[in-house]
Amino acid sequence: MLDLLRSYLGSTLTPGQANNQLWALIYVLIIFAGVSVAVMTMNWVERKALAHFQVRLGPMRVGPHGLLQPIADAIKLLIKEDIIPSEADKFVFWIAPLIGLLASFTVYTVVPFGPSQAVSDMNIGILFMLGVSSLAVLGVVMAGWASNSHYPLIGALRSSAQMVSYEVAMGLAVVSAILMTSLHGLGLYGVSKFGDGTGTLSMIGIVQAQQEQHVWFLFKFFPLGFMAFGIFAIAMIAETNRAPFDLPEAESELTAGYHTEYSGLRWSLFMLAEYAAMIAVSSIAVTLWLGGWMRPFPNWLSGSAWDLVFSLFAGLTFVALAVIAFVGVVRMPRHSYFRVQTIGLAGFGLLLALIGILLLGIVIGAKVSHHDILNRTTEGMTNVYWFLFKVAVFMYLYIWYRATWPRYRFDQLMRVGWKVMLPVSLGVLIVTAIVGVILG
Amino acid sequence: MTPVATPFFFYLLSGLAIAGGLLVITRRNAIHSALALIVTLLAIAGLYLMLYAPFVAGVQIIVYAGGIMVLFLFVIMLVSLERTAKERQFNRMWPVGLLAGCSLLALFMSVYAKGKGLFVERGPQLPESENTQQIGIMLYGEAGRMGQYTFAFEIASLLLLVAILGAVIMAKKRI
Amino acid sequence: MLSAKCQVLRLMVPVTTIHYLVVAAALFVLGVIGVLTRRNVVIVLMSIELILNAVNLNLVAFSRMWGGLHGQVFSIFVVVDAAAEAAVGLGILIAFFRNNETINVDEIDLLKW
Amino acid sequence: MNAQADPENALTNLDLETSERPHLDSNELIINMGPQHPATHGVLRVILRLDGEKVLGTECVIGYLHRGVEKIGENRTYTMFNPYVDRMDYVAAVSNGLGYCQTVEKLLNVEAPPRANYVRVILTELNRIASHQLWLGTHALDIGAMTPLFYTFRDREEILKIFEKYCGARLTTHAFRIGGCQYETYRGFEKEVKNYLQYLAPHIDEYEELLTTNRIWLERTKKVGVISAADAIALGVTGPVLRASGVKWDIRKAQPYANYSAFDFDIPTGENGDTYDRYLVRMAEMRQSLRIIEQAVNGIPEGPIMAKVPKVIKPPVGEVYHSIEAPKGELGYFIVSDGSTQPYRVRVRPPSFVNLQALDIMVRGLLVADVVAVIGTLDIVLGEVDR
Repeated sequence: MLDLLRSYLGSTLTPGQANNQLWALIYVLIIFAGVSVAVMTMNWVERKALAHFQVRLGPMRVGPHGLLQPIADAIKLLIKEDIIPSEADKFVFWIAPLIGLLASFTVYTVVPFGPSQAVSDMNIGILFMLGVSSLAVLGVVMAGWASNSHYPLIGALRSSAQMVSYEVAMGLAVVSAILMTSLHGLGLYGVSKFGDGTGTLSMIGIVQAQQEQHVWFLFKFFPLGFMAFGIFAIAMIAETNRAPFDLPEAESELTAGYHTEYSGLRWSLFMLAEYAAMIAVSSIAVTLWLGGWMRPFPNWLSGSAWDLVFSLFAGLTFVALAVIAFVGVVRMPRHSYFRVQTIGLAGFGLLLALIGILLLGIVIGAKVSHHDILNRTTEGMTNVYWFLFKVAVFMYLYIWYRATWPRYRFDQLMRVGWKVMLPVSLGVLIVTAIVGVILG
Repeated sequence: MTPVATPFFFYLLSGLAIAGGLLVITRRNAIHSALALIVTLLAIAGLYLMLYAPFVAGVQIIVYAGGIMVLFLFVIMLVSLERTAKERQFNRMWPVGLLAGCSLLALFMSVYAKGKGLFVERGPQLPESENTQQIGIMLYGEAGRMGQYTFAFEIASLLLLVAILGAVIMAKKRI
Repeated sequence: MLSAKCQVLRLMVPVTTIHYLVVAAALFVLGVIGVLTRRNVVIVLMSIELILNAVNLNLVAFSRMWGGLHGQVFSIFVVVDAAAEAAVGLGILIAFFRNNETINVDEIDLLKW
Repeated sequence: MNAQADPENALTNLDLETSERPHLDSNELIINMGPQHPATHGVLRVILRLDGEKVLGTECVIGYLHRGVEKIGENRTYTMFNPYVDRMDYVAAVSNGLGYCQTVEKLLNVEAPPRANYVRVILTELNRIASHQLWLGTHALDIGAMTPLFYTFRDREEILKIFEKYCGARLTTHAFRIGGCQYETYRGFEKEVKNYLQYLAPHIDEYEELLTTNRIWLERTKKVGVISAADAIALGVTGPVLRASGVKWDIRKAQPYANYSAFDFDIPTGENGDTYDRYLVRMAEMRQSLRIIEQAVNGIPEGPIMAKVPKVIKPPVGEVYHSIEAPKGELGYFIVSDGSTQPYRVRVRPPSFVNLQALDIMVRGLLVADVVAVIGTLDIVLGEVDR
């Protein structure tokens, strides 16, 4: 077992590159479980955060502070009657949510959580991600069509038009980031690690390019990086059908859009796919512009001391969450009704604290003993933590947008997509190329 | 990375592709045909990956499965086909068509059978990791030189422009 | 266990270029039959996509065989062409359907309405 | 709008003139919005004829909430009918009661005492604020902004608490009686109302902060559902919808009732008659209501709260029409008395019903999403439309 661990931890390659099928399988399982848990957490966080934006409490009954609410929801959805309309196209109706789910989960095979913490590093990583995530629209379209009802059909038409339109601007923004990987500060047609002035499409390669150039692409060629990132950040909300671009499921207009006729488990698959896609596109944005797994301020606060400080963050986050939980325990009403909840919350806090202490222990242990495995674990943990931290910021932004903005109208959405985003992203791409060639 | 279980995946993917193709031309409902075509396209993308052509596979997924097929589905939904689905699906010339197809297949097979020795693996295999870069260089050129296909690439972009204009004009409300 | 399975699979015939060519030929023939026999224009267009894909598969297989990239580059051009063809074809189809309420090839037998 | 249209044949009445080839266009679609739909504010059914997403015509089918309030009025005594009117516009029940009581008072030739009038004004204006808050929340929700709904409901709750303390009911208050108010104000009433004024003013700013300059809100509401002043007058549209088109018509100023002439307030008007102007007008009206309440609660006189009214109300033979400015527009009551204890005929002129007529001309040529916005901006209450 230890050998197995060592065989993995000793490797600086991803399981896919190292052709290590067992580890690849374990990775796939970890990611699948992790994404599912993340979606559940996101569900809870969204409900609570949205509630607090809106001067209410959100779920409070199921578990302390509604912590078990996602599980209760999941159980409810699982045991709910699964209704298939009699006039629906049964097979397509049945397979549509699976396609959406498949598309949004397949993307995770190339998400680089760290330099070697990815299932595989594909040569065409970003292309693969964009392509596969664009398949999600098929699930939506099929669901809308198969329901054989007006509202889902309109929802499906809207979403296919919307996703195809925003994919264009999104793709161009991505291209300008890829272009930056090749513009290396080596002057005209300089030779870089990636060959003769050519960049890379590999997700890990993109982050490594940022590492080598000592700049997050967000800040490169200011403000071009910002603009490309902004376009991507807007387009990715439209791609995932979230507010303020949630027209395909606009409840006040189309009742529930493409999944109006869905219920129970199938409906929950759509939700799972939507949230998984949100996390996936956020991780694309993080990889392309926010330096992927790199910790903040690698230039400004450099040195091994700062490295240590930033690697402590992972444990400290859990400890902070544990402290919040314990504050919640203290503030629980002293009444026998709340005893179980108080104990549950305390247990949860304890769990968080234990994880936090474990993580801190690994970091400190590595610092003290300089053991190889501990060192590599610390490194991997820190990388994954910062990656997830950045993704979590995006997730919070999604909630924030939803609480703040009204919904766009369809023609306005299209106008923004084609008349604003597309020209701007084209312009950014061209200017990036020119600036890159001039400045190198 | 060395591929695993190549024959297995080859037969799986090609089986999927051919089954999808069969469904495309036999389904009564155009949506089902389109879905079968998507299966075929994705299977072919897999075959490209097995042929060490990852960039083409990516293009296949993005452009075909994500773009063209969505367009197809969109159009099929716009022209509601309930009536068409109830009608006769094959035209009166179907035996001729079938015959032509079968003879074409026979022709191919005989050519392959005769020329078996021609199709062997040869030539240096480019590393997969540089596939995209090499294609990029061929399309755009490198170090100030025009690539081999730069001119053709520009023409292709012109073709797309014309196609966009044509499609927009065609789809306009009243021509 | 896993490796044993791999061994079994490796015992099968190695996949060579001709395997791909046979698949491509099958798809091509299916496409041709579809174009020749179906009445629904949308399905005819989809059959054309099948044909183009068969061609692409051939190109990529040959590119692999010769070790060059020209086939792959050419297949990208074919994809571009397919996109243009689909856009224009479907545009015509929409315009036609709007005027005539039919998308059967048999009934599209006049040049002007 | 054919109010009495047979729902089965409703589609045949749909106006087809807007399309050149009514039966050939492949994109045309007929959609049934409602009666069970999250954005129709109750059980309104709108049949939409769409070209893609563009609205070619609409037809409202109403009557799903018809309870025959007017007919009930003929079978109840004047006093007994009073609670029924609360059930028409249930979000502005106090205004409904005020209109009815004043109409009967006019018929009886009775004047409510000044103190009663002040209390009436305070409660009615509070109710106007509550109604506008509910409108704002649901309207914003229809356009996709979730958060204002919770803000407005938080603040509306305080108004409902005042109502509950005053008369024991929160929604259908039955606050007024013919001849005045039944209840004297509770202890601390003035203080609570004043506190509420202090509390609400910054909160209205908060609503505005969320929406007034929000880009998406502007895009969704500007130039949407435009109705010209001439059209509005021709259709009999009243209330904020009329004022947003630039017509300065407010019954509180034009035909002052219940002591309104004593208060100093402005009539906010818009210019373009679009959804955004209606939004601004209603927001301004909330502020004006605060002004009125402040003046009323500061100047509330001592004295009786109920005029001398006979126990059994038997008005003289005759007919009377009286209208007040309800939150949604002109709320009029027409009562014919045959000298008995029961009205011979009661007819209500409900603002929602009349305003709903404007829906069709407001949404033609817009998109489905705008229909939702326009239904929201008309601020209809189906209880009042169907009665």
